[in-house]
Amino acid sequence: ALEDSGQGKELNRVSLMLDWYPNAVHSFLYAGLEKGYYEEQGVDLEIKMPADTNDPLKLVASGQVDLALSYQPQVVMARAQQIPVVSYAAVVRHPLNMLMVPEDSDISSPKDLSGKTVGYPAIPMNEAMIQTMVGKDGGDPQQVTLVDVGWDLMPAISTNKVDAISGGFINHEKVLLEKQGFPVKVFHPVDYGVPDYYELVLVTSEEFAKENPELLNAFWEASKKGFEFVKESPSEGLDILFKRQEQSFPLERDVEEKSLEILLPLMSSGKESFGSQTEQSWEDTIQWMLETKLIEQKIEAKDSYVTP
Amino acid sequence: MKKNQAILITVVLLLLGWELLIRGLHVPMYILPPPSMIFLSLMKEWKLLIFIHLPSTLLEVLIGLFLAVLMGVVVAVLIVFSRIGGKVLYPLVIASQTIPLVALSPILIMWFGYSIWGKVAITVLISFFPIVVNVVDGLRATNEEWIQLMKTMGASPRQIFWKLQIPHALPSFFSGLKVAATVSVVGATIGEWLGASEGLGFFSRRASNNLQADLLFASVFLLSLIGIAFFLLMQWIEKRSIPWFYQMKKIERKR
Amino acid sequence: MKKNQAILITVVLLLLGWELLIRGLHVPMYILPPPSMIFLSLMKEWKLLIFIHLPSTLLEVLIGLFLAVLMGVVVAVLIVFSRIGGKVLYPLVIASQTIPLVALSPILIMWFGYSIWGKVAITVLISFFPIVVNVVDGLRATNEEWIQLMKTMGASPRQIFWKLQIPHALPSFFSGLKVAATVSVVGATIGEWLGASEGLGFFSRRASNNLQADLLFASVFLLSLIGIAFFLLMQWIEKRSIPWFYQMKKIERKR
Amino acid sequence: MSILKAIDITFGFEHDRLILRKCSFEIGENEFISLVGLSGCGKSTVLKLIAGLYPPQEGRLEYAHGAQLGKIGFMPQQDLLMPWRTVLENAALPMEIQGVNKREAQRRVLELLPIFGLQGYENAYPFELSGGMRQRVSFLRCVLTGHQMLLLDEPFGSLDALTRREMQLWLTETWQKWKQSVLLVTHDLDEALLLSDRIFVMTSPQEGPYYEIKVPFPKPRQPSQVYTKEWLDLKEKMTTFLYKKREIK
Amino acid sequence: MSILKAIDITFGFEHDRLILRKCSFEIGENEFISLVGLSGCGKSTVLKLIAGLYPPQEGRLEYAHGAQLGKIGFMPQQDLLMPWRTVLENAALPMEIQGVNKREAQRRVLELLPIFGLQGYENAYPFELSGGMRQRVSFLRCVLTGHQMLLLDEPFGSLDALTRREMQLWLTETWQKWKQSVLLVTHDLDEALLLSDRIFVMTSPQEGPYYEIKVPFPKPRQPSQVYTKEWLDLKEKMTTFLYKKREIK
Ligand SMILES: Nc1ncnc2c1ncn2[C@@H]1O[C@H](COP(=O)(O)OP(=O)(O)OP(=O)(O)O)[C@@H](O)[C@H]1O
Ligand SMILES: Nc1ncnc2c1ncn2[C@@H]1O[C@H](COP(=O)(O)OP(=O)(O)OP(=O)(O)O)[C@@H](O)[C@H]1O
Ligand SMILES: [Mg+2]
Ligand SMILES: [Mg+2]
Repeated sequence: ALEDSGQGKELNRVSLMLDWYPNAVHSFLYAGLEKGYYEEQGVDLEIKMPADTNDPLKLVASGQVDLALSYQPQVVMARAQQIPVVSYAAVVRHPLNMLMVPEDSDISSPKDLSGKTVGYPAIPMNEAMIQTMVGKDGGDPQQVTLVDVGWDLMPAISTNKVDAISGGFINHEKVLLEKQGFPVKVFHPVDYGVPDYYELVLVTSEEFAKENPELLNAFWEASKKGFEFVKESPSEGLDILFKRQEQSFPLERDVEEKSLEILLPLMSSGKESFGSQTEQSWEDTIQWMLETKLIEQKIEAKDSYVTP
Repeated sequence: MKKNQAILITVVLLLLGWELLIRGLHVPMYILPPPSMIFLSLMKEWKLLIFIHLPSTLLEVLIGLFLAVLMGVVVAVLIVFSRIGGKVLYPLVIASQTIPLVALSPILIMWFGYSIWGKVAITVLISFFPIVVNVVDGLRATNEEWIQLMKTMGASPRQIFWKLQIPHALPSFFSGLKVAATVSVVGATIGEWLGASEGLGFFSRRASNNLQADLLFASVFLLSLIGIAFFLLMQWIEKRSIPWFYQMKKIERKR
Repeated sequence: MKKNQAILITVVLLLLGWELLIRGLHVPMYILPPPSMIFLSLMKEWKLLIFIHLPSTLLEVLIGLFLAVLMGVVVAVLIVFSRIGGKVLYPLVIASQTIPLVALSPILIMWFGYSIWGKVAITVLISFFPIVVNVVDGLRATNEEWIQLMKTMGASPRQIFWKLQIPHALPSFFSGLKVAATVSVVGATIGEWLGASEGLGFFSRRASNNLQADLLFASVFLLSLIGIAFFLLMQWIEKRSIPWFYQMKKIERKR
Repeated sequence: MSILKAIDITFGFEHDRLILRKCSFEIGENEFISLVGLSGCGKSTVLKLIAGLYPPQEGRLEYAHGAQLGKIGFMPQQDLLMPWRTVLENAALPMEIQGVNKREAQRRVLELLPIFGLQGYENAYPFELSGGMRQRVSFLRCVLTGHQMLLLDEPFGSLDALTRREMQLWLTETWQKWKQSVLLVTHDLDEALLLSDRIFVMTSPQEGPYYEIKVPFPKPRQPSQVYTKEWLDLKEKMTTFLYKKREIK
Repeated sequence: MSILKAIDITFGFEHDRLILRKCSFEIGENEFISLVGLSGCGKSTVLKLIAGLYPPQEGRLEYAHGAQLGKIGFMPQQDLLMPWRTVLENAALPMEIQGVNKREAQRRVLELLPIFGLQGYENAYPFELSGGMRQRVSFLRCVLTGHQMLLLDEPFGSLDALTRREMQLWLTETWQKWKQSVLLVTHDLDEALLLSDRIFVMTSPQEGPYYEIKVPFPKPRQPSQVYTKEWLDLKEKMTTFLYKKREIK
C-alpha cells in the first residue's frame, strides 16, 4: 500500500481487529481500502481477525491492536472492570441481537417463554436481556430455562433442542436459518424494555485515543467515505468485500446481500454523521446493565466514549 | 525430606517470579492475572467452583475416561488382530482426531442434545487416541520367542493374547493412559463449550465473556489440579498393576 | 492384492452407507452433508483449498511438530534426569495441557502477535505432551542390568544415555511421535482460530459460521488426509529407524 | 513304534548356509535321545522344527499323535520366563493353558519345587533368581506340560554337578514312569552317554552327513562308568564324528 | 602383589539369607582363579560385588589400581547383547566407551572374530545367533575392554567341547601375554583345575566357611591329565567341600 500512495505522504499504520470474521457489516472498511480512502488520509489500515469475541477488547486495551470492533454493553462491562477502553464510534446503532423462535412455534411473545428452554452462548448479557424481555412482557423470568449452546445457536434451534435462541443476529443467524428452510420469528429487545444500545462500536484504548486524535479522525473520515460509498451502491460495496475475500473464503452472495440490506438502515444515523454517539444511549445502557447486575457499580457515561 | 523442601522452594520461587514479572512488566491483569489475584478470587468463589462446577466436570472426565479406555483398547485389539479392519480402522481413527470441533459439535448436539453425553463423547474422542496408538504398539511389540513358546504349549490366540500380549503391553498401555487421563480434562472442558450450564469449562468461558480474567484463571487452576490428580492416579495404578516392572528397578537400585 | 481389494470395498461401502443414511434419515445437510456433496464442493473450491489453505496449515504443522519433538524430548530428559526439576516440571507440563484456549489466546497474541508463531505455539503445546510421557516412560524402562554392564565398562551417564537409554526408548518415543503427529494437525487447526487469514482451520471455522457444511467438511477431509499422511510418515520413519525392532519380528514370522 | 518321523527335511535361514539337508530320523516311543553338535550347528533349530515352530523348507514331519503344537513339551535355550509372573505362576503356565484348575496346578508345582531346589522361592520374580535357578524353573515348566514328548534345549547347562545330577536322576525316573520320549540337546558327552538310548551327532550339511550312535550300555548307568574303557572309546568316536579332522588340543 | 583385597565382606539380598558373611580373599596380579559353587549360592553376586555394582553391606574392597568401575572387564551370566547393535557393534561397545577411534575398534573386533568362530557374522543382529554364538560375542566384548582384570561368569557354559577348548586356550594365551588377573565362574571342575592357579569353593554362609584350593599341577596342563590320580583326588576333595555330607549318586 505504501508505494502506490503516490503523494509522498507518510502513511501511519493502524491495526484494527474485527469483532468476527469479515462479512457485510465490514464492507465499509473494505470499500475504504479498495477506493484508497484510507491512503488519502494517510492511514495504512491492517485488518485482523479474533480467536474469540472477547479478545478484541482485551487486545485493544493492552495496545496489541489500535482499534477493535466490539459491542456497547461489552465496553461498559470492560470499563466497569477498569479495562481502559473507550468507544470512538457507533457502527451499528441498534441491536441486532434478538430473541428468535421457530416461525411455527406457539410462542407469540416473550412472556410465553415461561417454562420453555432458551439457548444462548454463555454471555451474561444475553441472560439479562431475556430476563428483561420476559419480565417486561409480563412473564416470569424464573420460569425460563437457559441453556448454554456454545457456538451452535443455529443447530440448537433447527434440531429443536431448544425453544428459542438468544444471541443470534437478525442479519446473520436469521438469514442463514431462512436460507436452510427454517424461518424464524424475532422479538425485538427494544420492544420489551431493553435499551436501544449500539450493537457494534469501534473501540480504542484510552491511551491511544488521547495520543492519536488526528490519526483517529483521519481513520474515521476515510471510514465514513467508505460507508457512504457502500450506502450509495451496496452492490458494488459487496463486490469489493467479495473480491477482498476471494483469496480466503467463498462468501455467499445472497446471504451477504440480505445481510447488508438489513444492516444499512441500522448503521445510518439520519442527520448525524456516521458513527456519532449520544450520551443518552450510554446512560441508558449503563443504567440497564446496573439494574440487571451486569455491572456492580455505576460508571460515567461521558467517559465511555470519545467523539472525533 | 530434603527433596520435598527443594520442591516447595522451587514452587514458591516460580509463583513469586510470576507475580513479580506481571507487576514489573505491567502485563495487563485482564490478560494474565498474578497468582495473588487468582488466589483471591478462588477464595471468593470457592463454594461455587468446588461444589457446583468441579463435580460436574469431574463426572464428565470420569465417564469419558472410562469409556475412552474401553474403546481405545477394543479398537487397538481390532487394529492388531483383524488385518483388513486394521487397514481401514486405523486411518478412520486417525481421521477422527483431526476433525475440528466446529464440524463435530452440531452433529453431537443433534445426537445427544445438551445431556452430559455430548460432553462425554468429546472427552472420549480426545482421549481414546493415545490409548489406541500405545496399545497397538504394545501388542505388536510382543517378543516372538514368547509367542512361539506359548504356541508349543498349545495356547490359543486368545490365551496368547490374555496371558502374554496383554501383560506385555501393559507398560505401553499405561503410557497411553497417562496421556489420555490428562487430555480427558481438556476434552471435558471443550465438551462443555458444546453447551452446558455448569462445569469448569462453562465457567471459564463465562468468565472470559465477562472479562473476568481472575475467575477464568481460578477455574484454569482447578482444571490443572484435576489434570495432575488424574495423571498421578494413573501413575499410582500403574505402579500397582505392573509391580514386576517397577520392583525390578527399585530393588536393584537400592543396593 | 486381495487385501487391497477388500480394503477398497470396505471404504466404498462405508461411503455408500453414509450417503444413504443421510438421505434416508433426512439428516439436515447443513449439519452433516453426504459425501457426494462434500466431494462436489471439494471440486468447486479445490484451488483455494489446495493452494492457499493447505500449504499454510501444513507449514504450521511441520514447524510445530518439529519443535514439539525437540521440546518433548528435552523436557522428558530433564524430567528423568533431574530429580527436583522432574518433580516440579512434570506437573507443570501436565497443567499446561489443561488450559483452555479462551485463557490462552490473548496471552499468545500478546507474545507472538499474529505471526505464524502463535499458531505454532498451540501446535507445539498440544503435540509435545504425548512425546514427553512416552519418552519419560521409555527412558525409565531401561533394563537395570544393561546399565550395570555399561557402568562396569566405565560409561559416563552421558554415554549410558546415548548408547543405551536413547536406543532403548526409541520404540516408545515413536508411539508418542505418532500420537503427536496426528494431534499436531488439530493443534494447527485450533491455532488458526487465534486469528489467521488462511489455513484449513480458519477456513473450516468460517464455513461453520456461515452454515456451509459442505465446505466445512471439504476442509475436514483435507485435514484428515494431512493427519493420516503424517501418521504414516512417522510410521515409515519408525520402521527405518529401529529396523532391529521390526526385522526381528519379520524374519521370525516369515518362516 | 515311533512317535515322530522326520523325512528328508531341508532347512536353512540363509540359502547358502543350510542347517539340514535331506535329513531323516525317527524318535521312538519312550526313547531317550541326545542331540550333540558344535555350537551354532543348528541343534536349537532342529528342536523348533520338531516343535512345529518353523515349517521345513522341504520334506515333512509325521507325528504319531497328530498335530504337534500343544502335544510336545518344549524347553527353550533361553529361559523365557515371564517377568510379570512369579516362579509359581511361571511354572503353572502350561497347566493354566490346558485349563487345569488353579489350585490343582499350584499343588503340582509346589510338590515339585523342593525337588528342583526351589523351595521357598515360589513367590519370587524371575529377576530375583540366579541363572541356574531360572533354568530350573524353565525346566519345571516344561515337564509340567505333562506331554509324552519332551524337547529339552541344554536344560542343565548352568547347573553345578550335584544339582545337575539330581535333575538328571529325576528326569530319568519320570521318563521311565510316564514312558515319555525325550530329545535332549547337550554339550556334555558324558551326560549324553549317561542318559540316552541313542545319540544324534549333528554336523552342518556343508561338512557331511549326520551320525547316529546307539549307546550299548545297559541301564541304569552310573557316573562311575565314565572312566571305563568302552565309555571312553565311545566318547572318542563321537568326538571324531563331531570334529572330523580337527583336533582337540 | 595383590590386585584386589576383599576384607570381611558381608552381603545378602534378604536378611535371613546371607550370601557372604565376613568373607575375605585376595586376587593376585596375573593370577587365574576359578569360583565354583552350587547353583544359586551367590557366585554371580560375588562378581557383581567385585565389579562395584553392589556395595557390600559390611567390610570393604581394596583395589590396587583405584576405583573399579571402568577398570575391570565383566562378562555377565546373561549375554546382555544389545538387540539394536550388530555383532560388530556389540563387541566394539567397550572401546567406543573408552573413546577408541571407530576404525581401530572395528579392526580389533574383525581380527578376533575368526578366532571366536564368528567369521561372517559381523553384521548379524543378536537374534540371528545361536545361544553359544551369543555367549562368544559377550565374551569377546568383555576381553575387548582390554582391562587387567577379567570377571567371567560362566563364559563357556553353552559351548561344545571343541569350541570351549579353543576359547580356553585363547584365554590362557592372552592371560599369559598380558599378565591379566582372571576370576572365572564355572560349574566344570575339570575346567577349573585345567586353567586356575587357585580355586575358590563357595558355600552359603549358612552351611559353613568357604574353601580355597591351590592347584599344584605345573602349567601348561593338558586335558589328558584329567584321568590322572592326583587330578581325580583333587576333584574328589573339592566335591566334598562343595557338597558336605550330601552325596552324588
Ligand atoms: N536381584 C535380586 N534380588 C533378590 N535376590 C536375588 C537377586 N539376585 C540374586 N538373588 C538371590 O541371590 C542368590 C544368589 O544368586 P546368584 O545369581 O549370585 O547365584 P549364582 O551362584 O550365580 O547361581 P548360578 O550358578 O545358578 O548362576 C540366589 O538365591 C538368588 O535368589
Ligand atoms: N532367527 C534367525 N535368523 C537367522 N539366522 C538364525 C536364526 N536363528 C538361528 N540362526 C542361525 O542358525 C544357525 C543355527 O542356530 P542354532 O540356534 O540352531 O544353533 P545351536 O546348534 O543351537 O547352537 P548353540 O549350541 O550355540 O545353541 C546359526 O548359525 C545361527 O546364526
Ligand atoms: Mg542352541
Ligand atoms: Mg550365576
